[in-house]
Amino acid sequence: MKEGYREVIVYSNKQIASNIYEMKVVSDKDELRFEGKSGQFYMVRGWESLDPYLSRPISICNIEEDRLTFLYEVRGKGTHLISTLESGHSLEILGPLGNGFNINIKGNIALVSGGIGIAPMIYLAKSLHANVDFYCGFRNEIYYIDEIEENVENIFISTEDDSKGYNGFITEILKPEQYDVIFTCGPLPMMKRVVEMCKGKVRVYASMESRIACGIGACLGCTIETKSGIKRICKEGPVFYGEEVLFND
Amino acid sequence: MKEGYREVIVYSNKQIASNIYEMKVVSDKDELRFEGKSGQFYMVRGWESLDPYLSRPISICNIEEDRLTFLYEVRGKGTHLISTLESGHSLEILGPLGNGFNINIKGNIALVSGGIGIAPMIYLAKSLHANVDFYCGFRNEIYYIDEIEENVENIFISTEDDSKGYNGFITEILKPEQYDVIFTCGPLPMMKRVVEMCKGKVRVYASMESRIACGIGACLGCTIETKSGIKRICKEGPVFYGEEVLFND
Amino acid sequence: MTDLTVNICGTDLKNPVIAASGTFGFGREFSEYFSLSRLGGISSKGLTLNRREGNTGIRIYETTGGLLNSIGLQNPGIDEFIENELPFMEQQGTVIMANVGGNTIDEYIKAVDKLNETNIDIIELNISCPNVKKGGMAFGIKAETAYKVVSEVRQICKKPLIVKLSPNAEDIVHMAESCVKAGADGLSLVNTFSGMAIDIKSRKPIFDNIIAGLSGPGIKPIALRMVYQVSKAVDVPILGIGGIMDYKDVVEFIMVGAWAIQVGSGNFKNPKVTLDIIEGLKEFMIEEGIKSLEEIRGII
Amino acid sequence: MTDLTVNICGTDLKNPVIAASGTFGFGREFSEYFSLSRLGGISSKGLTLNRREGNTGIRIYETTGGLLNSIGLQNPGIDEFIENELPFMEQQGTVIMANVGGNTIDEYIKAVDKLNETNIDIIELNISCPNVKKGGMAFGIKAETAYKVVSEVRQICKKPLIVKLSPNAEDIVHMAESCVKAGADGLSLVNTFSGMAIDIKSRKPIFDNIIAGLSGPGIKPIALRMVYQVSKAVDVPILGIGGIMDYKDVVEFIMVGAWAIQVGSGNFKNPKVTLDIIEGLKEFMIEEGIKSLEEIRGII
Ligand SMILES: Cc1cc2nc3c(=O)[nH]c(=O)nc-3n(C[C@H](O)[C@H](O)[C@H](O)COP(=O)(O)OP(=O)(O)OC[C@H]3O[C@@H](n4cnc5c(N)ncnc54)[C@H](O)[C@@H]3O)c2cc1C
Ligand SMILES: Cc1cc2nc3c(=O)[nH]c(=O)nc-3n(C[C@H](O)[C@H](O)[C@H](O)COP(=O)(O)OP(=O)(O)OC[C@H]3O[C@@H](n4cnc5c(N)ncnc54)[C@H](O)[C@@H]3O)c2cc1C
Ligand SMILES: Cc1cc2nc3c(=O)[nH]c(=O)nc-3n(C[C@H](O)[C@H](O)[C@H](O)COP(=O)(O)O)c2cc1C
Ligand SMILES: Cc1cc2nc3c(=O)[nH]c(=O)nc-3n(C[C@H](O)[C@H](O)[C@H](O)COP(=O)(O)O)c2cc1C
Ligand code: FES
Ligand code: FES
Repeated sequence: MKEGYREVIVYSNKQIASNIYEMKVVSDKDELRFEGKSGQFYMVRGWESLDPYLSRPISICNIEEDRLTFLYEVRGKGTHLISTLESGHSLEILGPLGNGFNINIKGNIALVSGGIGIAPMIYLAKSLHANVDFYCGFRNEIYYIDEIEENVENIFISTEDDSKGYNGFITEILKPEQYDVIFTCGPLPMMKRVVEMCKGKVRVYASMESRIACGIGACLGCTIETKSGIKRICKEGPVFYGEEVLFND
Repeated sequence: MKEGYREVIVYSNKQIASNIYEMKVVSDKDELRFEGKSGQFYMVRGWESLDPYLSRPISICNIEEDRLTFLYEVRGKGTHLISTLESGHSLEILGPLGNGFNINIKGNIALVSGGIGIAPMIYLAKSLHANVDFYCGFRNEIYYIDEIEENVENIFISTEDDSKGYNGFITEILKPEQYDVIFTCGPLPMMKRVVEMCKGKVRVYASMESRIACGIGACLGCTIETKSGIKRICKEGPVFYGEEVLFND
Repeated sequence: MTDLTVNICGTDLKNPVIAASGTFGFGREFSEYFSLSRLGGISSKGLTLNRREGNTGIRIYETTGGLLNSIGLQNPGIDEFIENELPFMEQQGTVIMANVGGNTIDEYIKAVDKLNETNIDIIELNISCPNVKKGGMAFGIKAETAYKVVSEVRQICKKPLIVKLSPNAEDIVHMAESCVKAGADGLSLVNTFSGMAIDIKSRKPIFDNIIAGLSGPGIKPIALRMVYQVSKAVDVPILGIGGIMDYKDVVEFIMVGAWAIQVGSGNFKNPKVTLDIIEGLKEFMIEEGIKSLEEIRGII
Repeated sequence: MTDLTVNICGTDLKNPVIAASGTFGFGREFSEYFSLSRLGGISSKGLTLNRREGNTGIRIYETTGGLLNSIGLQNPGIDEFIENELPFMEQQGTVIMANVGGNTIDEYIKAVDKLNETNIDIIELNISCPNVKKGGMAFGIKAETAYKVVSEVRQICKKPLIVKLSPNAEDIVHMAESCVKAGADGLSLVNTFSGMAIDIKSRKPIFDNIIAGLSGPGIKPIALRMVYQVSKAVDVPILGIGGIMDYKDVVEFIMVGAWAIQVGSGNFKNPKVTLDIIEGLKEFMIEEGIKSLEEIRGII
């Protein structure tokens, strides 16, 4: 049997860029360690009230021994509330959920992230045993690059305001033909572009987003359309084979 | 113009008995001091969400220079959330609201409280310039007596489990005829009894409770019946002339 | 220039934000917090021909995302209103709506007749208060009954007549159409939803009246849907009501067809919420380059 | 001894806590978290004769105190259900309700006919899903239309037949009475309330279908009121649904007349919420000296 929501303790929760926070949580029970593969996520609830009603899905950014790291962007009410949690406070999490990335892949691999899509890439880079290049696009401020450095060969950065690295979108400097497999996570238009660029050339795995209610596959609220039918982000995903996904606009 | 909700900072918030907390708040703006008479209250909101929807009314327990004290019992969701606020955190308050006690009364005065009804009595005892005896009933645990000592002549305590003072209800040891005026705050049955005991003998002022929505007199949600018609707890009250109140069961 | 004004049934409102009936008294208490002249308008506490004491027992009960109320139309009666409250309201520099309730058609007519002779801008006919036994409720459920009371009131009413609809109506669209056919110059919706709560320890209903009225943000999605459907069906100005807490809610209501809106339970969370809403709305319009409310009204 | 059992239309339930249709799939996902044998029952995801893909666009949108959904009855169709899902459900040791939706009476009849031949305990006829264009909705609003579909289904249905009512019905009591007259062995209420939401930046409705279904604790007071009114009017078992989050909510529903209850959106907040509810209910009954649910059922 899987555990339901479990209480964990905030070890640290700090702002690392504007609107971007890193939270590490530890278990309150010694025996319990965190499980999960890169690409999987937890439902996070850091408030007692019924507003917000739903918990928020956050990817595993890293797992070190007994410590689970979330990297998240404050977008609305839920993530704002999470950002106010101080060390020592408790919160509830459910997971790990979803399928996660296939980390047994070998060869030359590129990870392509946009903005907060960098979150699952940290643990992915650490989990892969292959040659990994990391492409990360930011709007302006760059963050969390240090955390990934030791696990990848090359890092390519882009910003949209020319503040660092290439000036433009990250997809403009990605060379798909150099890689056997590409993993991507970021805004939908970016992932769509990556899939298009790689079509027929390189296998792409994309971590998709959708509004999550139950998080466990029961409500059919988080579906996306794929070539082989309707799929649940939270169960069959969030990671999908890129060419399968029907990117609607 | 009155101020609306203002942000204040938790200076301290500590449990002083089971379910009983004392919170002191300070203003975030130096110029702003706290106003209010004993018997008045503030609407307190210590959460950002819409659940609980309404703020909670809490009496002024004390005002010292730039510090406002609330003494409160955790009863449900709202007071529980208030009890979780740590030093340095901010909360919103609206007030002072209501009429408050008439502190210009002279002569021999008794304050009669039951349980958390002690809250407004602290500031009342401090504000009165008269001979004050304090009668306070508790179920079992007694609390906060020290805070009132220096401002009263005699303290009479009762508990229902014989743990301290008189064993029984506080009304059983109250001698109305010794006083010119009695102020009371506590459970409805207690206040009703005090009014009955004093009928035709001693003037009683009772601080009434009701469910508060707006807190400022607009919604007519907090009314009680009196001999001179329906009155709003939050506006004409919470303090009423005891014989005026129609204590319904 | 960003223009927040709106004309409702011939009356110009500075902005589309009106304080909802029963949540704002006659404005007195709020006037201590801000100048009421900043509001688009105020709808008075529900008035009946004769003074009413209101309901006994608990009157307010919090629920998730809102509250139940069972005030029971406590009010001083029309005469006393005209004598003691209206003069104050008239000095506030905002549009005054008199919200009128009643148990019988005759009561409505007598009340409106008295208001005809005042400086009130608009009459808001409350056919929907769910708290009065055999009261307003009866008129607000069936379109035929509503038609009757509205058309009779229409005949003697010398003021613009807005009818306030109940979400408990059998068919909100049919109800709206009937009221307009009966002569309503505008519609406001929604009033509170019939709801209840139980004290499980005492095994009794919370309210003496058993059933009470639900309001607050929890009902907003339903209210919004009703305004949407009604605005597609009728051509008169609509005042959207139900769970409005901030300017975003207001924009939603306007986009589904409301001309103006009313803020009810929101006033309990924060007595100055209407000001925040007006400011927020203005900023939103500037940011989005919206010159007037008409541009976005009913674009859904 | 505290007895949580309840007999619904001839079927014994261990306790009155049933997982609501559409919020629990076919139980598979939850069976990873606890043994489904602990539940009173499970109502399956809404089934239609043929497979349905469901709605496009956003399907879930959070609101204050609840959520709007526009799943659109995505389901594998009756045949695939019987083949792939039912065998799993049958092994769980709990009562199985098949929730059946449809666009036409014929579809309902064909679907129920297929279910007649299975081991399903109870059929729950969903005449209320507001998400399917020209779909279930039509049957759930007017009592006469509901009467027709229920009586036709009744004729061929070999299982206990529970009809699930929509809170959007014109007159919930009349609707309930009509369904019972048409042969319903029980009623479940409520389904979701028609509601909507707008994306004010894109100026578009959140949902492709514009209107979606509101559920969650925010609607509880209304659902409770409806169960109260209906339980006074009919004599069949009633399953109370709407915003149930904890055992206290359950007790409220039972006190107004529900025989059992269903938990919907609560499952999203916590997949094990039904277990907490069952435990809480048991403790409450012990504390209050309540021996069986009958003692408190409908005491309001
Ligand atoms: C599998 C999965 C993993 C995720 N991992 C991470 C992560 O590691 N770090 C991280 O920062 N975020 C992650 N997210 C996104 C994160 O869950 C959302 O940002 C968060 O739920 C927003 O909640 P909120 O209350 O802050 O914002 P809300 O107040 O709910 O919304 C703020 C704004 O965002 C929009 N919005 C909300 N949810 C979505 C959505 N699902 N799709 C599109 N728009 C939406 C709203 O319409 C609104 O405009 C993940 C999402 C999924 C599905
Ligand atoms: C003018 C005024 C001054 C007050 N001053 C103080 C004070 O100084 N210290 C203090 O501890 N408390 C004070 N109270 C009481 C306090 O406001 C309530 O205990 C608090 O609002 C309960 O909120 P909650 O969310 O914790 O409980 P809830 O979850 O709202 O309720 C918990 C339980 O208490 C019951 N309840 C809630 N409100 C009331 C009510 N008004 N009357 C009767 N039963 C109720 C509920 O039905 C429930 O059973 C005051 C009340 C008023 C009206
Ligand atoms: C305490 C209270 C009293 C109310 N009294 C009246 C009234 O007298 N007349 C009326 O038409 N509506 C009355 N209403 C309904 C409100 O005007 C409004 O229609 C309803 O509350 C929905 O809006 P909201 O969700 O913003 O509160 C009252 C509402 C509340 C909460
Ligand atoms: C995501 C979702 C899907 C639903 N699907 C169905 C369905 O297929 N058939 C049905 O009868 N009810 C369906 N419902 C309604 C629920 O069964 C329940 O009646 C409603 O949500 C109210 O209960 P709640 O407030 O506990 O959620 C669905 C509800 C939700 C939230
Ligand atoms: S969120 Fe419920 S199925 Fe994915
Ligand atoms: S709480 Fe609104 S009038 Fe007192």
